[in-house]
Amino acid sequence: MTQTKQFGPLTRLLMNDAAGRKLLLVLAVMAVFIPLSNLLLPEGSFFHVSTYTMTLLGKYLCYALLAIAVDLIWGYCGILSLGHGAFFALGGYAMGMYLMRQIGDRGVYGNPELPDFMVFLNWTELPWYWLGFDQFWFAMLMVLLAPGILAFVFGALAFRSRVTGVYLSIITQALTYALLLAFFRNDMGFGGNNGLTDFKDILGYSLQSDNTRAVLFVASVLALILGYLISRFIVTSKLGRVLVAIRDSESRARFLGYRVEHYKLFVFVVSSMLAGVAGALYVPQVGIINPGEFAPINSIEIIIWVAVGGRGTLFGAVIGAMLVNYAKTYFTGAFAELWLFMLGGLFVLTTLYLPKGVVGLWAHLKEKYQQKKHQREAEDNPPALNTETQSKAAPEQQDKLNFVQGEKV
Amino acid sequence: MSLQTPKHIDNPAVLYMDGVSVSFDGFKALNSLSMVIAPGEMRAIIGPNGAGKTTMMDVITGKTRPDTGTIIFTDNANSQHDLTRFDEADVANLGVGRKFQKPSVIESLTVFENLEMSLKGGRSIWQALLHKLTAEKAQKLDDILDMIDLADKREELAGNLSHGQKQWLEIGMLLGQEPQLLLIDEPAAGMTDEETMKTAELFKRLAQKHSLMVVEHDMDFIEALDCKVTVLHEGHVLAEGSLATVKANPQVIEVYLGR
Amino acid sequence: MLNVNQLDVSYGASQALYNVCMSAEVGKVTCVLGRNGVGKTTLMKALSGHLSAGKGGIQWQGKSLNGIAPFDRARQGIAYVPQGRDIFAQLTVEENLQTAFSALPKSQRRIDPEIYSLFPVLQQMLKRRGGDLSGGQQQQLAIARALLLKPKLLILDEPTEGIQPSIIKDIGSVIKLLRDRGEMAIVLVEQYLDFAAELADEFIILERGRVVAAGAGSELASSQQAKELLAI
Amino acid sequence: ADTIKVGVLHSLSGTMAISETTLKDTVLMMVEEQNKKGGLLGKQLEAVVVDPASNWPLFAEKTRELLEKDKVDVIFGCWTSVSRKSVLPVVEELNGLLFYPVQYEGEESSKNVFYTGAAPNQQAIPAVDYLMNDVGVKRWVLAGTDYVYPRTTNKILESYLKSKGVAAKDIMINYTPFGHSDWQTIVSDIKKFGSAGVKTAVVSTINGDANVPFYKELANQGVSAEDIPVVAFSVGEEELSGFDTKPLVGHLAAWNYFMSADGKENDAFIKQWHSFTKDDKRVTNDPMEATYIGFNMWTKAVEKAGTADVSKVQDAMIGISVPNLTGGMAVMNKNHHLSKPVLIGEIQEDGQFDIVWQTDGVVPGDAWTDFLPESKNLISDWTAPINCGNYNTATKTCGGAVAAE
Amino acid sequence: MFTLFRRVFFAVLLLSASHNILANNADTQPSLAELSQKLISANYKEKAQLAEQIALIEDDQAIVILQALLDSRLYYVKNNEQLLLVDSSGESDTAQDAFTLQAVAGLGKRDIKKIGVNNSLRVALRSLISRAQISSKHKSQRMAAAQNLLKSSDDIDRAFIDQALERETDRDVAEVLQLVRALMQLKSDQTNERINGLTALDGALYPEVRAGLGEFIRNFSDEEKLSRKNEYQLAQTTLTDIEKLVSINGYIENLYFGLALGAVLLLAAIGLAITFGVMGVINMAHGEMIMLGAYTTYVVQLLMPEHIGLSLVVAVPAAFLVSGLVGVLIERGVIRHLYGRPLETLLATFGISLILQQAVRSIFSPLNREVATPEWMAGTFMINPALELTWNRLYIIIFSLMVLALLALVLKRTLFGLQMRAVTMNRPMASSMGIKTGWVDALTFGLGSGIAGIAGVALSQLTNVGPNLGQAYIIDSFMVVVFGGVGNLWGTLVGAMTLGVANKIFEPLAGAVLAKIMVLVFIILFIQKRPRGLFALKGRAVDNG
Ligand SMILES: Nc1ncnc2c1ncn2[C@@H]1O[C@H](COP(=O)(O)OP(=O)(O)OP(=O)(O)O)[C@@H](O)[C@H]1O
Ligand SMILES: Nc1ncnc2c1ncn2[C@@H]1O[C@H](COP(=O)(O)OP(=O)(O)OP(=O)(O)O)[C@@H](O)[C@H]1O
Ligand SMILES: NC(N)=O
Ligand SMILES: [Mg+2]
Ligand SMILES: [Mg+2]
Repeated sequence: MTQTKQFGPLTRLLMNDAAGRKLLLVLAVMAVFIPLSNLLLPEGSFFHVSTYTMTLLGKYLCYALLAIAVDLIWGYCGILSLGHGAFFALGGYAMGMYLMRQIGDRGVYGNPELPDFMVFLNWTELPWYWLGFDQFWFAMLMVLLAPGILAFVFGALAFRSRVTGVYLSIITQALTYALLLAFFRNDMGFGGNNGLTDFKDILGYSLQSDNTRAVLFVASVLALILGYLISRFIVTSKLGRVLVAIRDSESRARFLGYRVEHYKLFVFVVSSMLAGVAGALYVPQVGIINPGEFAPINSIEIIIWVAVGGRGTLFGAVIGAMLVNYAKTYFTGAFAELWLFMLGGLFVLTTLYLPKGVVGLWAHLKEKYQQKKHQREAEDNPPALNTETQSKAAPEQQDKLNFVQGEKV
Repeated sequence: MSLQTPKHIDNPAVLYMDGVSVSFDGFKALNSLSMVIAPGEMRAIIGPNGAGKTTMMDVITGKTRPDTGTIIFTDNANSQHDLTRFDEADVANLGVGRKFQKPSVIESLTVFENLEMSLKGGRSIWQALLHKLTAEKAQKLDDILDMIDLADKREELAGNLSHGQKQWLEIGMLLGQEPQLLLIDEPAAGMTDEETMKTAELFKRLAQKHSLMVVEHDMDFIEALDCKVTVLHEGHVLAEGSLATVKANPQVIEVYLGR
Repeated sequence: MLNVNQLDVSYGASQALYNVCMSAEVGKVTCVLGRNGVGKTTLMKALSGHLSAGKGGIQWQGKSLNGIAPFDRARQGIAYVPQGRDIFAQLTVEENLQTAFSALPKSQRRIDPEIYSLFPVLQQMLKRRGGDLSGGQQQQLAIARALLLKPKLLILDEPTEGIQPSIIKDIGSVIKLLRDRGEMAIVLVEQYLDFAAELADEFIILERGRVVAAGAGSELASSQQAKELLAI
Repeated sequence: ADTIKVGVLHSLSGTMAISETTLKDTVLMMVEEQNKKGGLLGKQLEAVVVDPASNWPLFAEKTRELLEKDKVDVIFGCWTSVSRKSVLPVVEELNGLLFYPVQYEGEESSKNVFYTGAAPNQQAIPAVDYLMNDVGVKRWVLAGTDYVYPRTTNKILESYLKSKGVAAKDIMINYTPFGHSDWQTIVSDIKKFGSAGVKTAVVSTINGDANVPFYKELANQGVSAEDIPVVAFSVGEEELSGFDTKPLVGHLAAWNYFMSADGKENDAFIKQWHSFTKDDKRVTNDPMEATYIGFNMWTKAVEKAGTADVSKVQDAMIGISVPNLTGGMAVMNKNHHLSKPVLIGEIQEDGQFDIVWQTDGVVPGDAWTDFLPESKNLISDWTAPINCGNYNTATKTCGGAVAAE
Repeated sequence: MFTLFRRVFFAVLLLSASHNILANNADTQPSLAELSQKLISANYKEKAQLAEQIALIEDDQAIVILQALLDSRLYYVKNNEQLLLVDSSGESDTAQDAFTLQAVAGLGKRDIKKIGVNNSLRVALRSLISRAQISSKHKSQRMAAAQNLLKSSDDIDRAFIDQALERETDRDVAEVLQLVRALMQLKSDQTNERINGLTALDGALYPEVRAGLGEFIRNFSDEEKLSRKNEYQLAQTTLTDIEKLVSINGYIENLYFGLALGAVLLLAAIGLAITFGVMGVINMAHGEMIMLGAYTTYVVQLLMPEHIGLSLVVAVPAAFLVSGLVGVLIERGVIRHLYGRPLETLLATFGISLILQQAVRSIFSPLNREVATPEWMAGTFMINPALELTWNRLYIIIFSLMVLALLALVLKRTLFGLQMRAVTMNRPMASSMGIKTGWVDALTFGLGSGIAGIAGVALSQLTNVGPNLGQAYIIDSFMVVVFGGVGNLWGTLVGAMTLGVANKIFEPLAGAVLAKIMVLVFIILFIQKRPRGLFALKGRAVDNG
């Protein structure tokens, strides 16, 4: 966050973002190499990437985009949303509804108009909110609008009423929880607990073909890159600094004349849309969307990814999402019965030893090294590492969401 | 945004306060307070601890809603606004800037970014998103940095400043904001005598273009400001006039200055 | 007797104090002066235990304070009035005062009414929450709270900040009184030269984290060097 | 490969671990035993255990992992219907083989799945018949967790009850969220509904964690089986082992297996289970039997086909029969569902069920229920010439995409 | 007298059993032993008939055998069909001969078999036994018997009731018997009998009365409604009066349910009101602390299986210690490194929560554990026949309030409470006031965790004791604390009760699922009105922290 202001809005994006440049490079390489190797190289080849791996990576990429969305509001603006899974799920449902409509008369009951679960519930016509979802463009629009509008209405209410801190967190959680229960209900018309599944094809291409999967993978990479750039654009602008100001001291920002609620609403809506896009790309790759995605615990996990990666660095959010989910995939396969110990341990150790998350590791090591050097110069009296010193030394890592006492002026 | 029912004041004051009262759980922090600040005026406010000075600023800036009373602000375009209806951001955008008693800067932004954020204009989302620092603005920031003696801390996080440095930074932010009316709560606290004088000089220069309301307990500083002084006590005005007159007022001596 | 020997203190990688030496005797007021950002508060935090000494040592009554936590220092009679007051915002005034009981034996756990004669406003506001007080009232509370610890070393970081003139005078007399009782060493950070000059028995002046001048209090008022060092 | 790989896809953590962990152990026990017998086709069996963690999309991911990465020959797994629905497209795409051991709502038949749990006609309908005919129940409470299995089952039951002349006012339907724990109002309502002087029973499709608080509340409010019996489809010995059954004696459950059933096979199975778990208090239950049957059928089919190749085994499966643990033989039908006996048991103080009623012979599982208009005409038949999971006998067409490719 | 009475009664009863396949020649009454022996091979229908015959036998042992049959304690030896009484544990070494009551040794578990009963048989047995008990010495048995008669007023002889009433000395029991008689009177063909019956039923809240009245009214044909207008109207007003009373009782009951639910929420949340509300730790492991308390209850019961009644009393301090100690360990090991970084406590405690869940799964198995309900907590107490409140909920309401009061006392009235609050408000300054911050932090977290453990004891009485227990309560707990206003114990109390009652108000209107959704929406909207919870702290103290 230094010396960026001399540059125009576009050039500044990747200046001072060595990590981000590397990340984008890796993503770009992945976007080219992985699909090609999957499609062209023979299965035995060392460089062959299996469809399993590609699909898995695609899923991680969606999670990474979701993590960016959360980091944008949490890391930069201090809005701890414990309900962001809701926006992800809504995007997913919008996509899922499109995919359902694509099934046409190939459902088990062979009804050309109605998805199977509706036939089964004796519904005779498509409910109004399903209209239009047979059109791809409309569904894509809804991928953005459904989460966006919900975020707008919810955010406008909450931010105008100055609901902050943990109060906001908890009502976002209440929101996703309420949606979870609502979507469970068969009467809602979204397939109840089973959700939407058994998709056949997208834009006429079979979802089971490797080509389609490769395209979806590339789309996920592109979405992540785009999401990263958009977020980067926001946080490196002056708006980004206003967000940090709001995170640090909301009322100070107000006294400077910034309409805090507008700023919050803006990032909240942008973030919800990013989450929606992530959800939309996720659904065709995993093949199912169901109310489980609304579960509060899922939203908490997103926060965990960001925290593990390093809150307040977009790049860290990506790393965190990838790392935690890879760990989960690996542990649940390799240590099916003990993996919770490992994942739990990973989280605890991260907080203890990597206060700024995985991406903070480097900076941390550097600082440690300098302290060591310093100490060696100081010869004796090693300083007792006390927490006060640590937190004083790096106020930016102190959380300004001071839960008990409200925010500071 | 002008006032609905213009209660016209002949000699437009920048700030017109009449009968403002605030109470907290029955305790009257402001008690029918009235005061008028003229354009370009500098006004010093003194008064015992707990007299209601800070509360008064809270009321003007929209942080606290008064129980009764009117507060009318006349902007440069000569339109009048009833401040009791606006929130903090609105009041700030109308042209009222404030420095807090307890230094408050944005700790995880650098000194430079703090100042940049305070610069006048560009408060809307789109402006913030597409904001570009012009050479002119950059120059202005550099000037301010020099003035507040923090040029060498330009890239330092504001949270890492000492108490006094934060005070200075906050004054700098006020300068960047260029408000029409400045409310300054205890600027000299924690400054050396020299710095105190320097601050007084600075304010006097500002007073030509802006209106200022300065709260202090440091009598030397008040003296250096050389302006009309209002003494608050128990939420209303106890005395008003030149420093010499109020200093001679036995009540002021009794409750404030001591013998 | 407090002795500070070649003390270095850093914030992470940046060093704020270099090789600071000073001492404070019981029955005397030692003033620490210097412009903004020279390291006065840093030094006080090191004395009270909130920052750890990088190099060098602090000794109190012959024993090293290195590695001793603030609460143990408080129990050894070191009381601290920080810059910025740090009162407990949501405790009532009375409860704020009662926190001092933690460092006292059971028999001494009561609020000495003397405190109220010094700061009458506190008695009026016993049930009000500390955070609701005005700035100056909070400062008075912070001083009162420290005095209740019955300290042998009193560390005051700009105690007059934000306090009305009449009470500053009172505080001045209290400090004198405490000094004259001869039971207490007092370290006072002050920017207000007149006030410091009136009270100081000894003084040091800091400049960019180093001690650049020291001497007896009586010299302070007239010292040209002091004036220069405190100028801009 | 030098081993035959058996994938085990049951949640070992999360909300479903409570039920599914046992099934994982059952499969491991079966594998171990098979290996003791010399394996299969001369090869050892190798179990590959993964944890889908009660997370439905993760089920799909893990299935893909098992099939693509671990290249397993068969998968035993899933409990909830939604997990099965999540897995289904993957096993179909990659032509895997899934054995699903839990009672479910029906309305499905996949070429790649063998359903060894009960279809509604093998559990719900017989239970209602029993209550109607033998107990004289005239008023019904259908209480369930709000999701697809209970909704579907209740829909079928409602239609069935009405066809038997039960008036709408004598049916009370009630849904609760997953993990519902405050049952005061509902139990009190049931009590009121049942105090109209007409014999009333509760048909419970309440699932999982909600059951313990439900039964505790029944006990506390003194709803005894003599007044208002509750017949459950998701409460077995394992669930009962989690609470004090003394106040619940006489409430019912309908299953295809009870641990208390007499018989040599059952005794042997229980013994084997006790020695495998090194705990002679461990209970057995119906989904375990379904796993047992499925596993035995699979080994038999592999032997018959002479290979573990999925397509060959699929064909060989149909018509295979293995002993039930309750006596008699289970047969795999053309619709990939079993023919099994239906049993009704009453809860005893010791947490076991006393079998109070059972069907004369076996009941063939019906994939598509006859009691709903949409599926009345559908059948499933995975043999030539039909070779279809949802064949419409009226239009003589194979609907949908489950059609043989 | 007693036996004579019984004979009369059962003789009447026997007449109604029209054909009896097992009946011996009416003159030669089979002996108790003979009849009992037949139970072994009889099916359920036959067992019912046998039981009726056994009940006729003038031998106190007959009732003992019927009772044993009802309680599933009647066994037989597989190879010689000797009838045994076994105690409720079902262990073969407690076997006695059913007739001689001599202990029978040397039997293994597999040697004996229980004589099964099913529900209908149980109904029959209970009614046989309870009818015999209408003349029992104990009031409670007579009361139960009378209530049982109410259920089956159709097949009882009028003379039997009259006699019983005559002999009854207790008013309550007599009242019930009168209702039985009144219900019979409704069936009479004499108008004034029926009118008497109707008058006697006035205000009676037993559901059987409503059912009887309902049926009585339904049986009026259209012309009877005119011809017996008075009677018809009397019946109707009697029924509406009763129904009014019942519905009032329904509201009271619902309120009680709401408070009871609130008490559960309160218990679950109080610990969090400390660790989160006071300390600011976003404690995702709070649920697991509750879980540990519940498992402690389980272990305590394992250790003292003979004293289930006492076990809960022991479990409360035990759970406090176990959860509290784990809390202290967590605080010392992890949390203390995170002060000033509240959001990271979320990450760390989430990790801890996963670890604890898995630990419990590994140690105790993933299955739910059985925690028994002590006698004194089971059942209901009847305020009136339309309003029966469950004991366990009442205890939990009282218990939760006690815990809260105790905690409030500690917080507000002790130096430790003051230190707790001071430390969380400003840790460095608290230290400078001589407060051992580390010590206070550890104890505070331990206190919050310990209280969560206590909640676990209570919850073990209501719900699953399994690895997921904590997950089921964590979200609700946070909602309660936040809804009430963070850092305010009163808020937690009122918040919990409000949410509990709100839930129970919505539930009858919309069903459990929608009710829950409505409560969540209510929370969201409420927070808009009061952005800092129900009991928000106000003023500068909050803003300026
Ligand atoms: N929220 C509140 N609740 C209760 N009392 C309050 C509250 N806010 C302010 N007060 C009281 O109102 C009075 C006025 O406070 P204010 O801060 O305005 O004084 P001040 O004149 O700025 O004093 P100082 O010179 O010490 O800064 C004080 O007595 C204070 O205790
Ligand atoms: N938390 C911190 N991290 C890094 N640097 C700091 C921190 N706090 C203070 N500093 C730096 O240390 C130096 C000394 O600060 P200190 O607060 O001791 O000054 P001071 O003499 O008390 O000044 P003042 O009179 O303004 O209170 C300053 O240059 C300041 O920028
Ligand atoms: N299939 C079930 N029980 O969900
Ligand atoms: Mg003030
Ligand atoms: Mg300082």
